[in-house]
Amino acid sequence: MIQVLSFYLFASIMLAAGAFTILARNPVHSVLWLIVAFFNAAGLMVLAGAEFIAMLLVIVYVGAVAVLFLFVVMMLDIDFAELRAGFIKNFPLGLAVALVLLAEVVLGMGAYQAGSLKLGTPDGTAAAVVGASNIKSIGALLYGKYLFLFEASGIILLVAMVGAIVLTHRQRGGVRGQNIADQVARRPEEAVINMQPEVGQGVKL
Amino acid sequence: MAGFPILSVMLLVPLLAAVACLLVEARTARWTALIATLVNLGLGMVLWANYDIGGAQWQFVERAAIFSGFEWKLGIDGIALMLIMLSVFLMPICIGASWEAIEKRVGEYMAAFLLMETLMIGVFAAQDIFLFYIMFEAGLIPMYLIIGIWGGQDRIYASYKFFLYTLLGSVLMLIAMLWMVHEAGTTDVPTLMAYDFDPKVQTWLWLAFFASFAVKMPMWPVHTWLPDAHVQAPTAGSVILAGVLLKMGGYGFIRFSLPMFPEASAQFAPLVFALSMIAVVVTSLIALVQHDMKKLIAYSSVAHMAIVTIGLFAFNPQGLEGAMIVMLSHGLVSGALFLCVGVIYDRLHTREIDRYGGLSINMPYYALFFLLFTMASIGLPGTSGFVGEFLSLAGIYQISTWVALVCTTGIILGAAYMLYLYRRVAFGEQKNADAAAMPDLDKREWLLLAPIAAVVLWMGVYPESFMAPMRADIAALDARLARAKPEGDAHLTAPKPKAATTTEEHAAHGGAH
Amino acid sequence: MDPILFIVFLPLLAALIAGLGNRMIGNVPAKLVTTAGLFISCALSWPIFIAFLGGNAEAHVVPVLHWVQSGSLSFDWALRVDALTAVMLVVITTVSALVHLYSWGYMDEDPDQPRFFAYLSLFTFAMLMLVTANNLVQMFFGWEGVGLASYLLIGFWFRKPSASAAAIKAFVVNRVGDLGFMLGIFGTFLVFNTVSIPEILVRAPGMAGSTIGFLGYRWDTMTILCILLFIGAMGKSAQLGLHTWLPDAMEGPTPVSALIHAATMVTAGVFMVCRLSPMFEASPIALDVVTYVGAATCFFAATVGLTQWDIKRVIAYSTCSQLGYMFFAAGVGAYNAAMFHLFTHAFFKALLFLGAGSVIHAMHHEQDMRYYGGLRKHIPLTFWAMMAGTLAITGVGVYWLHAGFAGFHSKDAILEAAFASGKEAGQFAFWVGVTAALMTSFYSWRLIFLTFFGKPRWAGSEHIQHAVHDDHHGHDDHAHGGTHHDDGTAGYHPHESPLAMLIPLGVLTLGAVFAGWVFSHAFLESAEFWSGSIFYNEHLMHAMHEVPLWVKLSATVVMMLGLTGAWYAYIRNPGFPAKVVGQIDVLYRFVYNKWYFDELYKFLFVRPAFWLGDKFWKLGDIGFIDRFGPNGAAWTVQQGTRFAQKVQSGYLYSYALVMLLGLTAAITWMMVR
Amino acid sequence: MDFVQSFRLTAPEVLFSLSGLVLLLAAAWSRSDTSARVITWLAVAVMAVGAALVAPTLLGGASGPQTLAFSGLFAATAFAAFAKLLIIAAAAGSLVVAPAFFQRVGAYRPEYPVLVLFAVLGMCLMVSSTNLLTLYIGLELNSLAAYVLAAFLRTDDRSAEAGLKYFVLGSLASGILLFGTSLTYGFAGTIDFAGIAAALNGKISTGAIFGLVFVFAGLAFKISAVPFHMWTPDVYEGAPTPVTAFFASAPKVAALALTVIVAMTAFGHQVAAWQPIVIFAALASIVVGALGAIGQTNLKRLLAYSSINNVGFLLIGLAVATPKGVAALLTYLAIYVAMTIGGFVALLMFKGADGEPVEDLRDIAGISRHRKVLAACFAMIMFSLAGIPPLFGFWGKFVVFQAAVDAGMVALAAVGIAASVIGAFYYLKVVKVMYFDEPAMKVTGKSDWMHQALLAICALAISPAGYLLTKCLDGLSTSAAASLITP
Amino acid sequence: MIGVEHYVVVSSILFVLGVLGIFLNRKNVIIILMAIELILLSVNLNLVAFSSFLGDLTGQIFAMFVLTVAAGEAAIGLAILVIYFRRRGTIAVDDVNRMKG
Repeated sequence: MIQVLSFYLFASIMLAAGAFTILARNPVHSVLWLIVAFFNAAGLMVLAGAEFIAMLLVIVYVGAVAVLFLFVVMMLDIDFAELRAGFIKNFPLGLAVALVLLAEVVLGMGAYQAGSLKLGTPDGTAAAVVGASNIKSIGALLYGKYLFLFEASGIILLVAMVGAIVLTHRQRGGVRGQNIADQVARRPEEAVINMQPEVGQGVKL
Repeated sequence: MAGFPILSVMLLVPLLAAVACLLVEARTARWTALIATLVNLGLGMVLWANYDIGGAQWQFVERAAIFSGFEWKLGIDGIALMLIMLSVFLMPICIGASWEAIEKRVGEYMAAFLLMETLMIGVFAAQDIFLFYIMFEAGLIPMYLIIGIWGGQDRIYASYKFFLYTLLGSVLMLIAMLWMVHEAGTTDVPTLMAYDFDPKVQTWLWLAFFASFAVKMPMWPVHTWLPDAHVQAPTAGSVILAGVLLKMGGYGFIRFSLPMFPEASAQFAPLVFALSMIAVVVTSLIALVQHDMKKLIAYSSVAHMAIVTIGLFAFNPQGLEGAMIVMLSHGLVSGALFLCVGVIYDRLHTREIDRYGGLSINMPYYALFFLLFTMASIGLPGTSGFVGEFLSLAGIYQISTWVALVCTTGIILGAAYMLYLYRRVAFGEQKNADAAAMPDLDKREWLLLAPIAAVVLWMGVYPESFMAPMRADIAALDARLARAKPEGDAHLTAPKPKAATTTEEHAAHGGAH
Repeated sequence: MDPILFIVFLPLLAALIAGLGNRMIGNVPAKLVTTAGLFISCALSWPIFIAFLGGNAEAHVVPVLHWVQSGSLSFDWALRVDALTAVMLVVITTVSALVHLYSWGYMDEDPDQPRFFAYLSLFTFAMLMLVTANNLVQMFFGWEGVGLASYLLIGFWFRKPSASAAAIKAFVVNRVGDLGFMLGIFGTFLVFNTVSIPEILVRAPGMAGSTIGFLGYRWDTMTILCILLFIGAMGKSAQLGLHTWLPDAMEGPTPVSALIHAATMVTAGVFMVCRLSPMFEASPIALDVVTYVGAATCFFAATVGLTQWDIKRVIAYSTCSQLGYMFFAAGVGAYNAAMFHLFTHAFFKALLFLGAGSVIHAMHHEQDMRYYGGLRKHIPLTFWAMMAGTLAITGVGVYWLHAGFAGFHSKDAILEAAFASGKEAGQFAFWVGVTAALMTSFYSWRLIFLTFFGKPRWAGSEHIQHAVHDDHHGHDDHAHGGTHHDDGTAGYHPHESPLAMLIPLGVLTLGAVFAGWVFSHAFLESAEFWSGSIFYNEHLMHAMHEVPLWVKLSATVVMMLGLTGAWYAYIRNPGFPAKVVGQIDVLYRFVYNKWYFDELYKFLFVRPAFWLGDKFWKLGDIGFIDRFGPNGAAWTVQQGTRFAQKVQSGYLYSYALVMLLGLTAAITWMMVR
Repeated sequence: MDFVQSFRLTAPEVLFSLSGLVLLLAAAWSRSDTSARVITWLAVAVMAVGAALVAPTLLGGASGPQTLAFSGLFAATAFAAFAKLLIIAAAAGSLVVAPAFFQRVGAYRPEYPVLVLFAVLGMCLMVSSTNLLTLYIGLELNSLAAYVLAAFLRTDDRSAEAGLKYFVLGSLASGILLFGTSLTYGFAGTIDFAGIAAALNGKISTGAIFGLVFVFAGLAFKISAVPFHMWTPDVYEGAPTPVTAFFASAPKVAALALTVIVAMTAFGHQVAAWQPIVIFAALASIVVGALGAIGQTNLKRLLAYSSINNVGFLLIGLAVATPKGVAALLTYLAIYVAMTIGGFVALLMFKGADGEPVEDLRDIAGISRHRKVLAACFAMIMFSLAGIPPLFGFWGKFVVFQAAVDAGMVALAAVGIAASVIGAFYYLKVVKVMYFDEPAMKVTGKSDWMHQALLAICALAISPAGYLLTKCLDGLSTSAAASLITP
Repeated sequence: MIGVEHYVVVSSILFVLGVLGIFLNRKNVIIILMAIELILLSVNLNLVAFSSFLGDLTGQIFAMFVLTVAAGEAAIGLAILVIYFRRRGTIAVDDVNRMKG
C-alpha cells in the first residue's frame, strides 16, 4: 500500500514538476523544477527496484546536468523580463495532437487497464544475478557483455567534451598585449616627422 | 564485314568528335563536326550496302555483357536501318545548316549535335530494351541544351516544356519495361518481341508505352510541346527534332507496342484512330491560321504523324510500310521545310509569315525548293510524301473507312495550309524592301537542300530502295499481328447468285449485238 | 525503245532543262527545247492514233520502273497504249504543241518565259502519264501532276493576289475530288486486291451484287466504288459542286486556259470514266449519278455563261457545260460519244481560247467584252478562227449531209445517245442537253457579236487607256488621252497577233472544222477502233440511229434559235438585254453571281475552317490543353511549392510540430488499420 | 569471449578510435593551420586504412554468426562493410575539401578531422549494430559529432543557427527513437534484433507496434524522410559547406543502412506493419523534396531538398522489402554518394573573386561561358540527380524501381517515377541558369586542385562510364543484401 | 499493486510533456533543452520499469547509457546555445528563424 501511495506521490509530483519545467517563465525556475522532476523520477526507479540507476540519475542529472543548465542560464546573462514564455499560434493544434498521441499510446497499448500489458519474455542472459545487489549485477553486465559499448560511450563523452570545447573555447580577440621591448626600442625619429608643406597643399601622411 | 562492330563505331565516331568539339575553337569545331557526320554517313552507306536484304532478320548484331541488368546489344533490321540512314543523312545537313547561323558557343553546339547523333543511332540500333530506353531518354539532354542555349525568344519555356513533357511520357514506359523484363526474364528485344504477354496485362503495358510514344510522336492532345519547341529551336534543332526525334515515337510503336502487345494494340486501335483523326483535322485547321512559319510546319508535323499512327494500327503491310515511309519522308520533308525557313530566317531574322512575300521574284531557286518540299509535304505523287500517305491510308481503309475518310481529308487541309503558306511567302508582291533584297540560295544552302530534294524524289519515284530492306520485317510484324487483327468494316461480301445473273444479263445486253 | 517512252518523257526532259536552266540558259533555248520536245511527241503520237484507226495496232504496256510493292498492293510505272490512250495522246500532244508555239507569241514580253514553258511541258508530261496509266495509282500520279502544273500555271503571274488565290483554289478544290478518288482506289484495292486497271476491268462485272462496307453502311460494291472514283472525276472536270475553281483558273495566261482548262486536263475526268467504263457499267446507279451530275453541270454552266462579261469566263463556263455533255454521254453508256466530244471539243475549245487570247493580246489584256466591239476588221484572222470555233461549238451542220463542224457530230451523237438510252436519266439528260445547246448557241454568238461586231467600246477600258497613255507618253500631252476619239476607240489600234499565234489558230481551225466529220465514223460506229479499250455499247449505238427525226434535228434547231436570239439582242436591238435583265433582276443576279456557289462555299467551308482553326488553336491548344495540361501542372506544382515553403517556416516549433504530426498520423494509422 | 576474434572483426572501428585519440592529442599540442592540414590528411589516411580493412569483409560476402563480435553486439557483415566503405568514402571526400573552405575564414582547426573520424566511427557502429543499444550508441556518437560540425563555423550566424536547429530536433528525434526502443524492449523482452524478430513474429501487440513506429520515426529523422525532414534544408544551408557535403552523404548512408537493418532484421516479420509507413515516407519525400526545391535560390538548400527527394527513391528500395530491394538501395546509395559529394564539391568551387563562397543560384548564371568544365560537371550532376539517362544517376533509380516492379509493387513504382518528373524541373532550372542565362560573372575565384580532382572523380563516376561499374556494384550489393537477410 | 502499465502511462505523459515543451515554447531555447531532458527521463523510466518487470537488467544498462549520452548531449546543446547567443545576443526561439523556405 505504501508502495502504491509513494508511486502516485512520486508520479504526480514528477509530472507536475515536468509541466512546470516547460511552463515556467523564468528559466532558472525551470531548471529547479527539472531537478524536482528528476528527484521524483529517481524515487519511482527506486520503487521499481533499480537503485543504482536511481542514484545515478540523481548524481548525473542533478549533480551535473542541472547545474550545467543553471550555469549556462546564469552565464548567458539573459534579460528574463523579455523572455515571457508565450505560446505559439498553433498552440491548440499542437496540444491537441500531443493529447491524441498520448491517448493513443495509453489506450492503444491498453495501459489503462491494470495488468493488461503482455510484455515479452527475456532470454535470461541479462537476468539479475541471484543474491547479488542491483549494482553488482549491473556491473557484471556492463563490464562483461556490454564492455564494447561501455568503451564506445566513453568516446561519446569525449566527443561531447571536444565538441563543447571546440565550440565555446576562444582566444579573446581585441585584447592587445603589451610588448615592452618594442615600446622601449621606439625612437623619436621614427615617431616624429618634420614637414614643410606648401601653401594650400596640406600634409600628406 | 563480319566481326567489324560497325554499329558501335557509328556510335563512337560522333561521340569522340563531340568530346573533341568541346575542346577546340569554333572553326575547328565546325569542321570536326562536319567530318565526323560525313564519316558516319559514309559508314551508314557501308551499312546499307552490306545489309543483306532477305537475310537474317537481325543483322550486324553485337553484344557484350558488360553491364549488369542489361546488355550492350546492338543490331538492326530493315526498319532500324532506314531510320539510321535517315539520321546519318540529316546530320551533316544539320551541321551545314548551323555553319553560319550559330556564332556563339560553337564547340558546345556541335558537341550537342554529335551527341544527339550518337543517341539517335543508339535508339534505332539498340537491341536491349533498357539500352534503348537509355538512349531514348538521353536524347532529351542535348536537345534541351540546343533549344535552351541557341533557341529563340521563349526558349526557356519551350525547352522546359519539351523536356518535362517527354520525360513524363517516358518514365511510365520504364515501369512497363521493368515489368516485362521481370515477366519474360530477358532484356533482349527480339526475344521480347516474340514473347506472348497475357492480354490483360498487355493493356497496361501498352498504355505505358503509349504514354511515351504518343508524346514523342506527338499525338493529339499531347502535342503542344512540339510547336513551342520547334519555334524556339535553332534551325538545325528543328530539323533534327522533326526529322528524327519524332520518328522515335513511331519506331517505338513499331518495335515495341505492336509486336509485343498485339492484342492490346488491337484493343486500343480505336483510341489511336480517334486521336489521329482529331489530330489530322484539328492540327491542320490550326496550321491554317498560323502566322509563324515554324509553328505552321510544326502543326503540320502533328497531322503527318497522325497518318503514321493510323498506318501503324492498320494491322496490314500497307499500313505498316506506309507508316514507315511517311516517317522517312516526313523526316526529310519537314526537315527540309525547316531548313527553308532557316534560310530566310538567317537573312531577315523573323519567322513572321507576313514579313515576307514575293520571294519567288528575288529567290527563284529558293522558291523552287520550297515548292518541291511543300508539294512533298502535301503528298504529291512522285514525291516521298505520297507513297507513304497513300499506303498508310490504303492500309487503314481496310480497317475502317471512317478513319480513312477523315484522315484523307488531311490531303485537302494539308494542301490548303501549305499552299496558303507558300502563297504568302513566295507569291504576291514584295511587301518589304529588306525581304525583297534577300539574295537567293548560296552554295552552302544548295548543298543542304539539293540532297534532300534528290532523296525526296527518289523515294517518291522508286521507293523500292527504301521498302525492300523493310519488307521482310514488316511481313514478320504483320504475321505477328495477324492473330489480333481486327476485322475491317469495309470487308467485301461475295456477289449474290441472283446478282450474278443480272450481271450476266447486263454483259449479254452489252455484247449481244 | 517504244515511241511512247519518247512521247511521255520528252516533255519531262524538256521541262527539267527549261525549268532548272531557267534564266541561265535564256528564253529562246528554253522555249526551243520545250516546243521542239512537244512537236516531236506530237509527231510520234499521230502514227499511233492512225495505227489504231487503221485497226492495225495492238494495245500494249511498256514497263518503265518498279514503283511500289507493299504486301499484295503493287503498282509500277508503266505506259499503256491502247485506242483510248491513242486518242488522248493526239489530243494532248497536238494541243500542247500548238499552245507551246502560240505562247512564243503570247508570252513574248514576259520576263519568266523559261519557267512558263517548263510548266507547260511539265503539265504535258503529267497529262501523258495520266492517260497512259496502267494502274489507278499512276493515273492518280498524273491526276495530281496535272493539278500541280495547273496550280503553277494559274499562279504563273504570282504577283497578282487573285492569281495566287485562284491557284490555291484550283488545287484545293481538286483535292476534294482527289479525296474521293483516293478512297475509290483504296476501295478498289480492297475489293479486287489490285490496282491494275485491266485486271479490275476484267473482274468488275463479276462483282455486281456484292456489298461492301463504307462509313458504317453496306453498299453495293460497284456503286460505291464508282461513285467515289467519279467524285475524283468531278473535281478534275469541274462538275457541278466542284466546278468553282475553273472560272477562277482563268487568271492564268490564256494559252494555259486553252491547254489545261479546255482541251486536256479538265477532260481527265471523262477519260477516267471511259477508261473505267466496264466498272461503271456494273453499276447502273453510278451511271445514273454520272448522268445527272453531267446534265446538271451542263445546264448550270450554260446559264452562267449567258451572263458573264469576261471573255475567258464565258469560254470557261462553256467548257464546264461541254464537260457536262461528255459526262452524261458516259452516264448513258455512250462512252465513245463522250470521247468523241472530248476529242472535238479539245480542238474547238482550244481554238476559242487561243482566239480569245489573241483578242486579249490585241486589246492589251482587256478581257471584258463590254469594252470590245468592232474588232472584226482589226484582227480578221482571229475573227475567222473564232468564227470557226463558234460554229463548231454550237454544232452547226446539216443533218442530211452528215456534214458539219466538229461539234455538230459529237454533240448530236450525245443527245441522240441520251435519248436512245431509254433510261429516265437519259431522257432527262436529253432535254437538259437540248436546253443547254440553246444557251450555248446564245452565249457563243453573244461573244462573237460583242467582240467583233458593233462599234468599238474600248474607251471605257482602263487597260486600253493605260496602253494609250503609255503610247502617247513620249510625244504627246496626255491631258487629252482618250477624250479625243469619239468613235470609242480611245485612239487605240489593235494589231493582229504574230505568226506564232496565228499558226496554231489556223491548225486548230482545221480541227474545229474537220475533226468531227473525219473521225465520226471511227469514234461512233467502230467497235474495232476501240478494240475493247472502253465499254463499247453496240446496242446503244444502234439505237441512236433509230431515234426520231425531231431528236436528230433538235440540236440544229436550238442552235438556230440561239443564234437568232443573240443576233437580236446584240446586233439588232442592243438595248434589249438590259431590259430583260431589268425584269428578271433577281434571277439575273443569281445567275450572274454563278448561283452564289463561291459565296456559299466561303460561308460553309472557308470561313468556318479559319474560324475553327483559330478556335482550336487559341481555345483548344492554348486555352485548354496547355492551360490545364502542362501549364496547369506547372501551376499546381507552383502552388505546392508555395505551400511547402510556407510550412518550412524556419521556426523550430513548427518543425517539431510537423514531426509530431507525422508521428501521430503514423500511430493513428496503425490503430485504425 | 574470444577477444582476438572480436578485435579482428572490429579492427576498423578500433583503428578509428585509437587514431582518433592520437590525432586528438596531436591536435591538442599543435594549433597551427599546417598541423590541421596534416591531421586532416592523416585522418584521411586512417580512413583509407580502415577501408582497406573493411574491404575483405565485403568481398568475402561475410555473413552469419562468425561475423559477430563482443558478445554479439557487433556484426561485421558484408552489408555493414558495404555501408562502411561508402561512409568512409563520403567522409574522406568531404574531409579533403574542408581545409580550403575553412582556411579562408581562418576557422580551420585540427579538431575538425578528429570529429569527422569519430562521426565515422559512430556510423560504423550504426551499420554494424545487432541490437538497439549499439544502434543508439552509434547514432549518438555520430549525432553529437554532427551537431558540433554543423555549428563549427561559430563566427557565422547561420552555422550557429544550423547547429541549434539540428541539435534540438535531433535530440527530439533521438528521444522519439529511444521511446520506441524502450517500448520495443518492453514488449519484445530483448534489445537484440534477432531476439526482437523472434519475439515479434505473427500478430503482435499494439505496444510493440508503437515501438516500431517510434523507432522508425526516429530513424526517419536521421535519413530526413518526410515528415521528419524539416531540419534538413535549414541545417544544410547553415552548416559550412564541407559539413553539409558530409551530412548529405555519410550519415545518410549510415542511417539508411541502419534503417534497413532494423526493418529487415528486427522487424523483418512485421513488413506489413512498416511497409505502408515507408511507402508513405518515400512518396512524400519524393514529392516534398521536389516541391521544396523548386522555390529555392540557395544552392545548398536546393541540394538539401534534392537529398530529401533522393531519400524518397532510396526508401522505395526499402519499401520493397526484398533482398533485391535492399541491394538496389545499396546500389543507389553508392551512386548517390558520388553525386552528392560531386555536387557539393562543385558548390565549393563556386567562389567569388576573393574566394567567398557563392551559394545563390542567380550568381552562377551563365557560368558555362567562363567556367566550362565546372559548369559541365555540375550540369551532369544535376541531370544525374534527376535520373536522366545516360548519366549514372539513372541507374540508381532504375534498380530501385526494378526491385519494386519485381516485387509486384508496380503502382508504387509508377507513382514514384511519375513524381520524379516534378523533381526534374528544378534540376533543369539549375542547368538553365548555368547555360541559358546571361553571365552574372560572380564565380571568378580559383579552385583548389583537390576540389578539382575530387570533382573529376565524381563526375567520371556518374558519367555514362559509370555503367561499367554496374556489374561490380550489382555483385557487391547483392552479396551485401544477402548477408543481411539470411533466410 | 503497481503494475508496469502505471509506469508506462506515467512515462508516456512525461514524454508528451517533453514534446509539448519543445514546440509550445517560443521564447527560450534553454527550456527546449530541458524538455529534451524530460523526454530522456521518460525513456529511462520506461526502460527501468520494463527492466524491473521483465526481470532483465538490459533495460537498466540501457538507461545508464541513455544517461551518459544525455549528459553529453546536454553539454553539446548548451555549447551550441552559447555560441548562438554570442552571435545573436538572444536565445528566443522566435529569433532562430534566419533560414527558412
